[in-house]
Amino acid sequence: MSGDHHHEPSFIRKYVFSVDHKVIGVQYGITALSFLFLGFCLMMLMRWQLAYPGEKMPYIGNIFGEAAMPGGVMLPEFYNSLGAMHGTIMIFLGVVPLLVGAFGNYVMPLQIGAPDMAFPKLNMMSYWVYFVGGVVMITSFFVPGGAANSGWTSYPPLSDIATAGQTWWLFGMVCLITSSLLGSVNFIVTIIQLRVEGLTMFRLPFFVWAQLITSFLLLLAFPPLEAAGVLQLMDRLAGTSFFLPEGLVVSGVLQTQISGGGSPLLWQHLFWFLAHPEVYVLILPALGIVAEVIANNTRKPLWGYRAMIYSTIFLGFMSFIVWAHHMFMTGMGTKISAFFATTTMIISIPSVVILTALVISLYQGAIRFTVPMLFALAFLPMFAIGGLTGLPLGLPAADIHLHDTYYVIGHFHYVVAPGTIFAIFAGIYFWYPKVTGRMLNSTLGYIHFFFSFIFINIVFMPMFWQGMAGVSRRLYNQTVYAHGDAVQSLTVMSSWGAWMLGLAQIPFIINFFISRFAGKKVSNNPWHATTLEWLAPSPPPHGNFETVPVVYRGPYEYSVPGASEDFNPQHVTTEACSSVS
Amino acid sequence: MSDAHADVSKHVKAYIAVFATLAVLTIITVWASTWHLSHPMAIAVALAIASVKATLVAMIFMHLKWEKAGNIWFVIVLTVFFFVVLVSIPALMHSDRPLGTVFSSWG
Amino acid sequence: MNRSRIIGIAAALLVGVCLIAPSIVLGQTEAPAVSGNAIDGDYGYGLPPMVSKDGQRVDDLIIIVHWFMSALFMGWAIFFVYCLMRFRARAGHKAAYDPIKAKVSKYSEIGVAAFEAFLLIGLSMPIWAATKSEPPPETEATHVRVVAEQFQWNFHYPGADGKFGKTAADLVDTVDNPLGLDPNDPAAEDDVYATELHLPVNKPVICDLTSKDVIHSFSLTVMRVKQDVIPGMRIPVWFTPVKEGRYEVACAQLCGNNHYSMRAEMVIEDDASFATWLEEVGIVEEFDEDELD
Amino acid sequence: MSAEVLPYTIKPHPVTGLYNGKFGVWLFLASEVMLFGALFSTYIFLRIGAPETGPAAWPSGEETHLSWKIGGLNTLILILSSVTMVLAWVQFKMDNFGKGRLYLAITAILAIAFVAIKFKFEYAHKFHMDIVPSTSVFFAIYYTMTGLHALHIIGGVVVICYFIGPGAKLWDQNREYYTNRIECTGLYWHFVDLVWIFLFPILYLL
Repeated sequence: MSGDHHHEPSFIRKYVFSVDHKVIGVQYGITALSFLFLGFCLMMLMRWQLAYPGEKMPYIGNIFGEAAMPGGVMLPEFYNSLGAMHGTIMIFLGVVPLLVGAFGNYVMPLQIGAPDMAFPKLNMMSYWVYFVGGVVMITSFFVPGGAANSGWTSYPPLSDIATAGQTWWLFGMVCLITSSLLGSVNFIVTIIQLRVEGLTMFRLPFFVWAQLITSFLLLLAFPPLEAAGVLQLMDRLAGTSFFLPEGLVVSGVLQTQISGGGSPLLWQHLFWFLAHPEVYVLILPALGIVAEVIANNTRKPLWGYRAMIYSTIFLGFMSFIVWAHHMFMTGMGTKISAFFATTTMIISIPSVVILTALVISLYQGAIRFTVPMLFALAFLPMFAIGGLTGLPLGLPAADIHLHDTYYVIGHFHYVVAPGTIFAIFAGIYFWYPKVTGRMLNSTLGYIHFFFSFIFINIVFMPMFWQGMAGVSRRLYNQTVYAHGDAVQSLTVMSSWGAWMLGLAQIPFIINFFISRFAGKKVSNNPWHATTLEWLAPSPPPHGNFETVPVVYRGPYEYSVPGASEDFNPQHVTTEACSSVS
Repeated sequence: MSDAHADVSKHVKAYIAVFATLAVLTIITVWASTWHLSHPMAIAVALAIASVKATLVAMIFMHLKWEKAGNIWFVIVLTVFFFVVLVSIPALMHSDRPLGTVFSSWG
Repeated sequence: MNRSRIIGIAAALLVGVCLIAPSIVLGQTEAPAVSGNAIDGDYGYGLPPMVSKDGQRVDDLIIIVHWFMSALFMGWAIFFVYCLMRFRARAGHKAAYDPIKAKVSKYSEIGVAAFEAFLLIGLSMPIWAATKSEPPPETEATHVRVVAEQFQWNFHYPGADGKFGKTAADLVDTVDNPLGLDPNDPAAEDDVYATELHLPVNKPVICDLTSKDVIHSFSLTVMRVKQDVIPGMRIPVWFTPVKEGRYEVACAQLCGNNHYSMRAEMVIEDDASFATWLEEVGIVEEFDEDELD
Repeated sequence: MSAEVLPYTIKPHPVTGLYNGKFGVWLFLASEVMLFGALFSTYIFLRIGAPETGPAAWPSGEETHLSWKIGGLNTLILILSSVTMVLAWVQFKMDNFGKGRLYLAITAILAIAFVAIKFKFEYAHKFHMDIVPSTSVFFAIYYTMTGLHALHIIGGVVVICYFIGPGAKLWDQNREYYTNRIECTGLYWHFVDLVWIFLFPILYLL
């Protein structure tokens, strides 16, 4: 390896099995965006069945085969597969790989002035293990019985007795978890060890902090799910009873082949021990992106930078001790529920602090309404709605009515869809010029933004009313219930919103590919930003920086009085900032 | 890698001593299982001995005794805390159920 | 319903009432309800009808929380929009470097924390304690065992002797003995099996929930009762119906392919009708058994 | 990316006092603690939930069909292998490549002995008696925990053999780098030993 920089590596080493964090970041980005699109398509299919239950799907109804959609009408098992795989793909194959694998991988080493990640080969391995996990998940659609259909939460005993797709799901998850673990080790070591001279922890961009905390969450929360996955595999393949009690009678047949003695709740503990921190894995890097974009486009330092960091650390820590608020309905006494409801209320405070800091950062700024800024700004109220609607769900008594209804769906989608995914779009528009050397077209960007913003609210806002009316989630056909039938019109509205939202992504897709070749060429620092990634050329070469930078100041020194420009980059000495006029 | 050669060879004695201690503790823990202690007591004794052994391995073999890097200590403390949460809270929840809950579907 | 209006308006303020409009236009082609019997109550966009003695406390909590959320969001949004208009980039406008000394944010955060503490300790915890650790006296309550299976609710009444017969997993027979009742147990003789949940009005009810196969969730939306049914556990829930009528029992936890169809009906009726029904169902049950033997 | 370009691959960072690999291994071990932590949690959860009597009751003593003699022997073997592992590192540190490699080889042999005993005298024996993971929850957790642990041992053996064989070339190129890698391998190895120290009493003795 040591002689590599003397000659050009082969195409395969350079673009396929590359160890360069930027190539891996782009690989992650492309793969994860594809999965995001796939997950979205699955949801659009589901929305047909929800809006028009039992009706033949027009145009494309016949391509899914007799096993899934006989006569173009969706079967409940296919609907459940779509639901489970939508969740899995969106979270584990789409959003997390985008936030951490793509943005984290590409931007974080640049922001800390590092030539690469600390363990480049591990980084490559992490991507390929993720890729294998993705392939396994996709393949599972084609096994007999279809893909996993027990929900993305895969609660046993249902998942223990489910069709073969569940086993594939578990193998896929083990791959994805392993990939995340490798990545998180790499991220933490890189952030701690490879910062350039002068870049102290409190001069790090907030995005890097968010990545650091996120990596700790992945590192410590994912292994229990890996263990749980192994246990469920044992249940399915070796006939053990980790999650199965004695005396199960499935379809009238006593299950004598199992020993019993297990507990279905064990899975839920291990699952949610991961899956609550996972929520913060989905949101913290998004907050990081939003903070970067807001600071850059208000031309003003972030308000309460340190408070935001402390809040993030606190969030990360607390996220490990709130998991059982997903389990209030599993038969929980007063003491434990009081404990978890209290920690849940406590964890809402740092979120409020971060959101408040971001909004106050707007005050007395000079706000440029660029496309990334619009997405970042839209993120704020969407995240606020998502966060606030978590409040009644965190109160055990209110949760009695709202648990497992559409209210929950609305709540977490507001956090991750118009929340995190808007942040992802902000990040794409913001860093695209760094990655490609060309700008994304802003007219198409504005169209993309405004239609996405309107339609995404039409998709998710009705869900709060549906949930309030008591409609359960994961229903193949809600009209069988009087309270579901009464709000069916909202479902229709939501479905149309989803399909329109799909159309609204067309400008983005066009923009994404065309601008790669036809976009306006840019210099190193098109946004007049301060952090180190904008010092490197666009796109940065192998090794990132021509000379190793030295950092002189904090990350968001905009509009400093007496400076010649309205931004003082981290790597420019104070004298140089004020001398040029 | 601050420790010089002399330091390292001094450690060797410690390693041998730790090995002897671990071997003895293994024998004790087996012996203790024949004492016919009450169940909680037997668990406490066995886990206490195991913890001592684990601490010895971590401190001496894994060089934590000589470890000055704060980051490693931070990671260890954090992990141990979450480990305790992970093993204790699910077990605690077992005892706090709605009044009248029975752990059997049939009967 | 006035209450559902309040909720509707409160939540609508979150992004604007205008989003309702498309739903009215697009929602005209809705499918008819599948259920055979007419379900009582006025169902709409807000909270569904509420017919239990203590359910109002849950509703009150939900309403208070939503007013709180709306107030918080409105205050926050007004500031947000003000910033966007007032501090937009334009010629002659420059961003200020120095941070503002905003004490307001600190006080509002403390206020939020305090109100959340009130919601939790003052409102939520007492309700939760009542629903989990303060059962009605056994002697006054109607006792029912609820046995969930894919994809059906089974209801088991103790009969005249007030005692449930023994059940065992190996005795289950989908046709003859869906509950797995022990024929040798004298307490089982007068037990009643039904697939419709009938309950007397204005009397507390205790339902013991068990599952034969997977996790289900026993959801009585109109009673504001929900409890997961976990195999290997028998978990009680209790409530007091206060209004006669025909309502629905739903499964609220994904339990397999036909999860959506795991629906039963619940009839709240006066004592006399309940007693008559119990007798009729009991006779039918015995008759069936004789015939099959 | 070649190793020389990245800072602190070999030399410790002046502030943190760590080279990248060592910090990375510690983080990896942290995730391993949580992995086995989940299994320990499972063990406790299932054991607490087990009924006092009946077929599902937790087995004790003879009922476990586990021999403390074999378990104890394996414990000693594993502890010994930990000592030889750390001694190997000492020898590399003192520039004695030959001796260090010998200790590594002993470690690998001990580890293989551990796995061989595990498979030959425990798993095979039990399979012969028709005791399989599905027999009871106890055996389910027994096979899962020891199986996962055995996989870790096998992984360790592979790494150690690599450093005895093809990986040893690194010694000629950069002694410090090689010694660092042995240190990291050692950390992992001691951790595997540490897990066994807990597995032995909870499965064989309690």
